[in-house]
Amino acid sequence: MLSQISQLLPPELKRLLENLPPEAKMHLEEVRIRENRPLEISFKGQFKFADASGRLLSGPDGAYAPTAEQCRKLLERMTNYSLYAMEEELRRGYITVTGGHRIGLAGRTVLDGGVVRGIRDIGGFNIRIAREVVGAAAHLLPKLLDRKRKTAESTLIVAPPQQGKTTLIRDIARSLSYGVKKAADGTDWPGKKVGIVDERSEIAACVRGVPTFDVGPRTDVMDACPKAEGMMMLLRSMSPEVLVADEIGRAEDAEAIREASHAGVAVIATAHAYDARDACGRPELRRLLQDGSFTQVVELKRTAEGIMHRIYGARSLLQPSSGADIPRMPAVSGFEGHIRSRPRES
Amino acid sequence: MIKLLGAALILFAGTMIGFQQAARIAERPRQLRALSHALSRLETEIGYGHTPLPEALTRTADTAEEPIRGMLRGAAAGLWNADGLSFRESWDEAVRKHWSATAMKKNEQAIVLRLGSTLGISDKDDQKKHLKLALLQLQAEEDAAREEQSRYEKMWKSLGVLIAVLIVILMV
Amino acid sequence: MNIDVSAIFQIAGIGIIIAMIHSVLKQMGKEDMAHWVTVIGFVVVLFMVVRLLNELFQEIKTIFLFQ
Amino acid sequence: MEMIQIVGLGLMTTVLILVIREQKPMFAFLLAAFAGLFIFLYVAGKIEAVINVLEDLANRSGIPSIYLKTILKIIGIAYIAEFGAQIVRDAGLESIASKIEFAGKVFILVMAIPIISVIVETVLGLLPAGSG
Repeated sequence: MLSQISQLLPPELKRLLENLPPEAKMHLEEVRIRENRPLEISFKGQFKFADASGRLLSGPDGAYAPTAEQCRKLLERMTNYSLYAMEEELRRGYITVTGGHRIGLAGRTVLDGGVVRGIRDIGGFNIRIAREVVGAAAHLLPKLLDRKRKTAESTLIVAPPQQGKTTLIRDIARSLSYGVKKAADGTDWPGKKVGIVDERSEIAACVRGVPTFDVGPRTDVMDACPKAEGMMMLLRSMSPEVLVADEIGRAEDAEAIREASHAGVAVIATAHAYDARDACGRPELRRLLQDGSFTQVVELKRTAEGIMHRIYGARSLLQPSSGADIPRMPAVSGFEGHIRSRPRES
Repeated sequence: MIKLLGAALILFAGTMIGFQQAARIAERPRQLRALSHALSRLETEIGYGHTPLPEALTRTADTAEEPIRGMLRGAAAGLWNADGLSFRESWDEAVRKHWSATAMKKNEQAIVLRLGSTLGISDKDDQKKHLKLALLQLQAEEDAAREEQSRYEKMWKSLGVLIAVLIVILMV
Repeated sequence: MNIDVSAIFQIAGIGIIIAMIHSVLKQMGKEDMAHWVTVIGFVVVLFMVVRLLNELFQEIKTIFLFQ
Repeated sequence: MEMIQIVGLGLMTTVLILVIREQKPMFAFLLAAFAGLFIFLYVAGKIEAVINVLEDLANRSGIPSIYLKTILKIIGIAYIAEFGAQIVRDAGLESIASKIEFAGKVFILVMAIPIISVIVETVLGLLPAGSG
């Protein structure tokens, strides 16, 4: 996994990254490169700086500062020497590279009639390393299955950034596509047709339309496609039973999800929000919960042991709550699910 | 006898040098035209196909003829080797390496090298602009080269023979 | 008599070739080059002529007893 | 047979000069000069024999060698002046040619002064002493 990233880096940074302590290398989550400023890396939820020989420092003093030349090379390599082919990505502010890793960009924006047309003079990079954690959804999965209708529950997964949402829904898609042998109640649960709308190429990490992550045998991926349109296209053409999408939130996304739920297709999507209540505060999400497009909400929280989840029913969440206490579904305990973070080198 | 042989040899060599120079001069507009074609193809790949540069280069190389093909191939190949070259470095290296095999001159090389420092690092419109500019400059060079060809091709052919004869006469 | 008749041909040959090179260069618009070629050819021939002249004068000096 | 050779050489050179004169008059001039020099040189070799005979005769008849030497010098000057004047005339510079000839004449005159004076003295000696 690291090799996919390191081949993008200029030689000096590559060497630095290879010399990191094994623990950091293993759990690397982010590499933050800022022109002429200290190199920062993040692993296991903590942030450190690194010096030229790969030693970790807690403060920025003495840390390695990538030069402008290196940043230029990095930009060239991660855009595959073709900035012009990345206009859409630049407008959004990040680039997804082979392996599903996402590189966020910061710099001076180019405006066109008040609309951001792209970024130039890019001076900051945030390389977020995507990890495929097979089995990440194992604990959550039984709660997503709707046995009566022989399909999955429409579920909204909310969490702040960096909590493993994408990793989770990738594994959900994979599990649903493979089917579950010996589910909690002892019965087999056959695989479903899964459609993934992968706007940022993060879920399936497609290279030329073919997923590089294992997303299951019955999964179709609409790569680099706007979510709303992608969902409609999949609905029309691929007849999915489950739709998976990442980071919804815009009005047209909601429209497409509503359309899908009318068609009887389960939708599993993620959204940025601090927690379930916060999600209810966002009008688009709230409306979706109200009209039953999502029947449950999963909240993720990262702790030292791993990623915990908590499940709420949509209806109970929407009851006007007066106090701080969130009403809970009877069947749901506290943060009971424990997703082991077991990275697999891909 | 030896004298005669030497004279014949000098004569032959001179004639050949003259013909080669003439061929070089005739080759130059042709190669310039080929280079223009390759660049406009590259422009299409970049402007309409949004093809990533390494792939656009290889595709363009496939349709081009030698020596331009080798140059474009070299530039594309340099990109993904382990040295972490930037595009400009890779392009410079490939151009300089393959330039001696072409009949083109320093002027064109400067145009092509300048293009190398802009390719791939800006948005589509900018890329197209740079390519257009390079094409325009190459077009001007080509016109000049054509005129030169009509003038100098014959000259070199006769000059080669004449100089050879002169040397022979002086040495007898 | 160490200079032989072929020298005459040589000079004539040089003259003709230089003339041709000159006209070719001139036609192609390289007047300055043509000019230089002519000058060089001229110097070469002049050198030959002067050498012969020197020889003649030496000969005459010895024959007609100028001492 | 040498005469034929010389004539052949002359004809051939003339043809070459005519050919070159069209393009490069300068080379034509040089060629003419060269051919002239060549022939002159050739002939000079022959003259040596004649001069040897003359010397021999002069020695036997007891004429002082100074006279013969002077005469030879005069002949030499005449040759050179003639040759130079011809070449220059070929190049079309008549005035220079005549100056060379003039210089030749003056030098011959200067050379001839001792001989003339001897002749004058001889003639005076021949005349009866008191006749004038």
